Amino acid sequence: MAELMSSGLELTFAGMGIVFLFLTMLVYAINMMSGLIQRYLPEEPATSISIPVAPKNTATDKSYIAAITAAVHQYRSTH
Amino acid sequence: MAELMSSGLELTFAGMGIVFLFLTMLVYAINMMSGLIQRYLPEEPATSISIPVAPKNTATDKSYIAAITAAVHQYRSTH
Amino acid sequence: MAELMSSGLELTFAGMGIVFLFLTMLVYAINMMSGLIQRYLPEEPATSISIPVAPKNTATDKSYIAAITAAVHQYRSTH
Amino acid sequence: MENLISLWQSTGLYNFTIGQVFMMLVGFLLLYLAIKKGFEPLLLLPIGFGAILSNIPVAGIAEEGGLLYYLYFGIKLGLFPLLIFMGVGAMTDFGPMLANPKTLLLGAAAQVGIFAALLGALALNIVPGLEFSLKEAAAIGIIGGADGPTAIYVASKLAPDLLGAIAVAAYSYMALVPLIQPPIMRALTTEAERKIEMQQLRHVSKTEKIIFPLALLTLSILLLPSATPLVGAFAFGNLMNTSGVVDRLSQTAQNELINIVTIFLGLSVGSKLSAEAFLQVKTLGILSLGAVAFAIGTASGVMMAKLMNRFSDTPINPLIGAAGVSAVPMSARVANKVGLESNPHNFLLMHAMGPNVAGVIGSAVAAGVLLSLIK
Amino acid sequence: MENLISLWQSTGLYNFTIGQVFMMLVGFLLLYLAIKKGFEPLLLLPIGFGAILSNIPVAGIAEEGGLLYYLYFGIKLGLFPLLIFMGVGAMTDFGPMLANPKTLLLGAAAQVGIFAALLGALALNIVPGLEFSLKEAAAIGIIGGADGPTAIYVASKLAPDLLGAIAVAAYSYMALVPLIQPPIMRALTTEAERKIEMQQLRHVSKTEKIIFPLALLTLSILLLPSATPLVGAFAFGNLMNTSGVVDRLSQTAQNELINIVTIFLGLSVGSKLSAEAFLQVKTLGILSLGAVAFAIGTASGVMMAKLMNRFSDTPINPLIGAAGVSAVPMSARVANKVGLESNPHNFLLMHAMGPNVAGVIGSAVAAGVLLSLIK
Amino acid sequence: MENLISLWQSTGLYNFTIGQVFMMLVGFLLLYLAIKKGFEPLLLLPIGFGAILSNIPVAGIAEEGGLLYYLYFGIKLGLFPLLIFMGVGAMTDFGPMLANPKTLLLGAAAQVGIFAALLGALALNIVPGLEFSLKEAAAIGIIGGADGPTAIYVASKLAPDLLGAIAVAAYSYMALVPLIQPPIMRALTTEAERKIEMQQLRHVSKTEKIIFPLALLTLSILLLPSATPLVGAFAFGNLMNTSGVVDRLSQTAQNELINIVTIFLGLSVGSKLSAEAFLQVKTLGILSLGAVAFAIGTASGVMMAKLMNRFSDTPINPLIGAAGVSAVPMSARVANKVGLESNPHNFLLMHAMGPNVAGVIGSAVAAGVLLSLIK
Ligand code: NA
Ligand code: NA
Ligand code: NA
Repeated sequence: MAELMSSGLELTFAGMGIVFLFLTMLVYAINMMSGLIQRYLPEEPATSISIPVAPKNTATDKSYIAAITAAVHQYRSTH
Repeated sequence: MAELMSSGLELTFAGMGIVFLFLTMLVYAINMMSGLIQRYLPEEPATSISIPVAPKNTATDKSYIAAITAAVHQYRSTH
Repeated sequence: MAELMSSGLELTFAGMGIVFLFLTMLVYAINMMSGLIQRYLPEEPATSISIPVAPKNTATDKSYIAAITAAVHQYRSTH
Repeated sequence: MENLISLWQSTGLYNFTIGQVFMMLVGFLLLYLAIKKGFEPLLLLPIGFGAILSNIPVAGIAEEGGLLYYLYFGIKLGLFPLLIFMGVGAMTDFGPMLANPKTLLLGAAAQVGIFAALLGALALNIVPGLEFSLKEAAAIGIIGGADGPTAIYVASKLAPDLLGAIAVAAYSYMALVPLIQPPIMRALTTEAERKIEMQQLRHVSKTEKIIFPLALLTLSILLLPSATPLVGAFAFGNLMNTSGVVDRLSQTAQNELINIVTIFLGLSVGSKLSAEAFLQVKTLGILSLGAVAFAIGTASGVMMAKLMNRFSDTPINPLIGAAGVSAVPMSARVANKVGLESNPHNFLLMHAMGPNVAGVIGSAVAAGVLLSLIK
Repeated sequence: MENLISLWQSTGLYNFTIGQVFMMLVGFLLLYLAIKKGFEPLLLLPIGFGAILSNIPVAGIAEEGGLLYYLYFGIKLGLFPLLIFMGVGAMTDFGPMLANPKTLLLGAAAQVGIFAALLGALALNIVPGLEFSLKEAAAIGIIGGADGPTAIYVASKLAPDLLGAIAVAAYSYMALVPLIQPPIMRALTTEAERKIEMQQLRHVSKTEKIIFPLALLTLSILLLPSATPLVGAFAFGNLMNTSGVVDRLSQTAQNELINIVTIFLGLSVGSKLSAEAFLQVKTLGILSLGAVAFAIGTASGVMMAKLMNRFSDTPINPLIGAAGVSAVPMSARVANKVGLESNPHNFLLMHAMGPNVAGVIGSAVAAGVLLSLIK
Repeated sequence: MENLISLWQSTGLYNFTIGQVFMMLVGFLLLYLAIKKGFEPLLLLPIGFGAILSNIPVAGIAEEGGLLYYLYFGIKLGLFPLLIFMGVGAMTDFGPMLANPKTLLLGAAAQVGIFAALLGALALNIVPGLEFSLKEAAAIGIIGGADGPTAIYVASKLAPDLLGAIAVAAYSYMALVPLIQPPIMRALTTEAERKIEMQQLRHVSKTEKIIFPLALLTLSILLLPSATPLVGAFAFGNLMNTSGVVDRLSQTAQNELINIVTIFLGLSVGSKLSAEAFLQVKTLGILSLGAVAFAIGTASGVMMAKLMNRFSDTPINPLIGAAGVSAVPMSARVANKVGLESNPHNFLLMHAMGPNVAGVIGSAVAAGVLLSLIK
């Protein structure tokens, strides 16, 4: 019982220690990340962003739909 | 063969007996249930019902969306 | 090594042979199919097609929805 | 050259057995019925395709290592039929039945078809070369339940070898309900009976619809636990819908989940349409008995309605008795249609929905009895 | 006659044990709470139904051959909680947290509840008849993480026998957050503190939101690999969403996939509510310790916010500390509501979302420590 | 203290091997390419993330007990690639190909890339330290099929150890098609050839589109049963769509089901990017051979079109030959784009869709030959 409690206490200190260590480091990581991004990769003000929402050159199986839809549309409009 | 048929007939009597017993009891259960509900839990006439369609205090992981959408909306509207 | 290469070459000839054989036969099959269909199962010109898009007499579990929706609608409209 | 011979020896042309060819033609026939005739396409299209795939020589698509072999575990373990039943439960509105509970008895009467077919199967043991065990006879009888998932669930437990034929028979006859039922309905009723108008159904409250699936499950637990896998899945789906508090789950159960399972279930059922299992005299027996079961179930439902009419103070149109076989919602539509022929202002659809969903419960109960008494 | 006796001996009425009856009542109670009280219905409705189904005598729905037996593999192998975490990740917006990163510390402080419950469980070993191993104590403690998938994941690894009780406690207390938290929050803060208005949050760019889940995962890899199954699933879901290049996958992860898994997970958790496992003094201990954990977690979060207020140049309303327990998004809403009572123009919701999602990370980290140190 | 040491010994920092670090960087690179460059993000994002997760020390996410270990069974048993193929089949419109069937030959010619890479792999056995068996060479060759699911299916059967590298190569080169193909296309054609306008495509009836998948499957059954798992899944998906009678199944196959499987497939492929398997000279060989395969396939398609032009009475623009490699629909778009450079009124997109989908059939047939002849 006493041994169990001491294991529990050790676990508690280790656990809360790691939790605080981890989240504190995360705070620093975020601050660093945000700083770097705001300096080197700023969002363009009015217009859109540097990372394309619509990928420019995807050729995935699943973009079949889009392409085929477009193509079929064009094809049908000529019939 | 004869034995098989007699098993089959037994099964048929037992089966149809249970089916009728079960559904007859269900008729009584429904009548009782509907009677009790109409007496003690009547639907409020014009307005809505006693059981909330939209749960009042759910905190589920999956209502993330709703809350976050709302929050983000408010947050964005200030930027 | 030499044996492996010769296996590879055999495989290549067999493979490209089958690929061309298969697709050539498919060309003929398509031409035959299209010819037969255009002759014996022509699409009706202006109106729709010979194969019903909406099945006429399905009784599937999953058409529950449609039927019940319709039924409920009718039922509610009388209440 | 060796390669060419080896290739030739691996073609379908070289390896076909006559049985495989025949079963593929059965598969193509099912596709034709599904696509061109609109027979239960949601099930018969995947079943037909599965039949073709599983009879391809060499490829082994239904053997260990193949797609259909693994998908079939979903039936073997009983998962697919129960998940479909859950989705069907979420789609079902018990309102009309709750508004007129005595129509439940019509759903009971129509189950006579199940036991008639069961006895018929046993009687066929007279025919030399035909041998049906009690388990097999029960699995065949359940075709008369006119409910796909129930039939597949029972067949997977009692007679997995007959699963393919039973499922095909069940879905085919469900699709044929508009042809099978009307002559029987007309033969057993008078013009006056078919003209009977029924009282308008009362409004059923949301609370009643929430309590009902729980009451149904409770009764099943008390009386017939062996029916609770089926009844429980159905009641769970229904409660997700009527409770109104888990709409996103209910929607998924009714749509994407049931669709995915339907694709897998159909293909897996098709994988049981192998030549060895299907090309037997038994199959002819199964197909005939299935037709008998539907016909007798229909007749029993109609006769029960006529009987009830004698004792009931509110009139019952006996046509709605035919809807007791289930085959939801087709047989309810048939009742409506035949009724309109006699009385163009008499809409029976909602009245027939009561016995219709009662028939689903009735066949689940009958399934429970069979699973419980036959070891 | 024999059949009738055999049927009677197969009824639920004949076979019930008192424990099964009691557990079914627990199941019905959960359904009542889910449907009528709106307590976490997405989980408690399937859990309650699963509890009923798994306690049906004879039917064996949670035993080999039954539906729930097979569904439970999804928990046993750890798949379901991780897939839910992935979907939750895809739904989560880290924007408010990134705009004010120091609120992460509130999410750290609130994890004290986990370890308080762990120590409490060990202390309860004094009570004769109660015995909690270290593993069990840890699994109980994680209730204080106020995060369903994390609790189920940890319990399935450390104490599968307690899984049912732990999951029920976790989701119940999450539903009760609006009752448990406000008195504690009011007791620990002054009216002036509750009136504190916080600075408007800065705009967070898309790039930051894309990098963050990767940074989070990297930190977890470096420091605490045992947390990476949870953190990784969460980060993957989040990245699918924020990257904007796989919208169709992100939508499916947030909707159909999480819905399907939620149904299966709930039913499987319910299958662990068997009489033998649940009807023990331990369960009372678990329920009490869960409440303690939520209360202490809430208090720690609030106190941490008060402490930070002393050292911070920008003001922090201590009410948002309570959101550090997670229970997303309920505890953030509670913080907002209690704040509005004191200052009707003070909307804390967005400010509370920071500690709220930080609490999810915090409890995943705590889970990683427990899984790593307890063998 | 002991705990602290034990914690330190359980960190990633303590346990990293250099290979794991390197493979994580590969994972991050794939994420970068997917998100920032838009390279096949639907596959490369999950693959990249899976690579990171499976190389985390201690966590064992790709080992027994971990998420990716279990997901990988979907590839091992061949389920995932076939389900994706089914969804792709449901998305594919064979109309343009049916309107101009001789373009099928372009889809045949482009498969030369597969066998060129196969021979190349065998030739690389000269290089000391590089050893490719016939099975491995075939699995590498299939990269030239430019079709993800086919490549993964074949690799999982013939060379599971190379699966990660092969899948990454296949999807990367598919994303790079707009860079790889145009110079080859320009080099092999004259300005006059690139200006060729093609006849307008005739209208294709619904009946033809329904019969075609069945005709394709039948031919495959007769000639090459070993290709029927792939061809059958594709034809089944296509028939669900064109038949028009199972729309809800077709929609689910094209959306939720393919999305769920894509997530799982991507993560599982990533789990094969372990340091031991990937960090080998072989991988460099695979990457080089993949590029060779794409280039030769493109060239063969173009040359075949030029050859056909000599004998055909209707003109064929040789640019559409390049679309025969598949990489649907990117290579058809590339053909269109290069064509527009020479003749701004010449829209080749629909004409290129014919060889494009023919290329999918062609590589499935080639896969069947390889699976059938290599034991
Ligand atoms: Na029935
Ligand atoms: Na937490
Ligand atoms: Na190809």
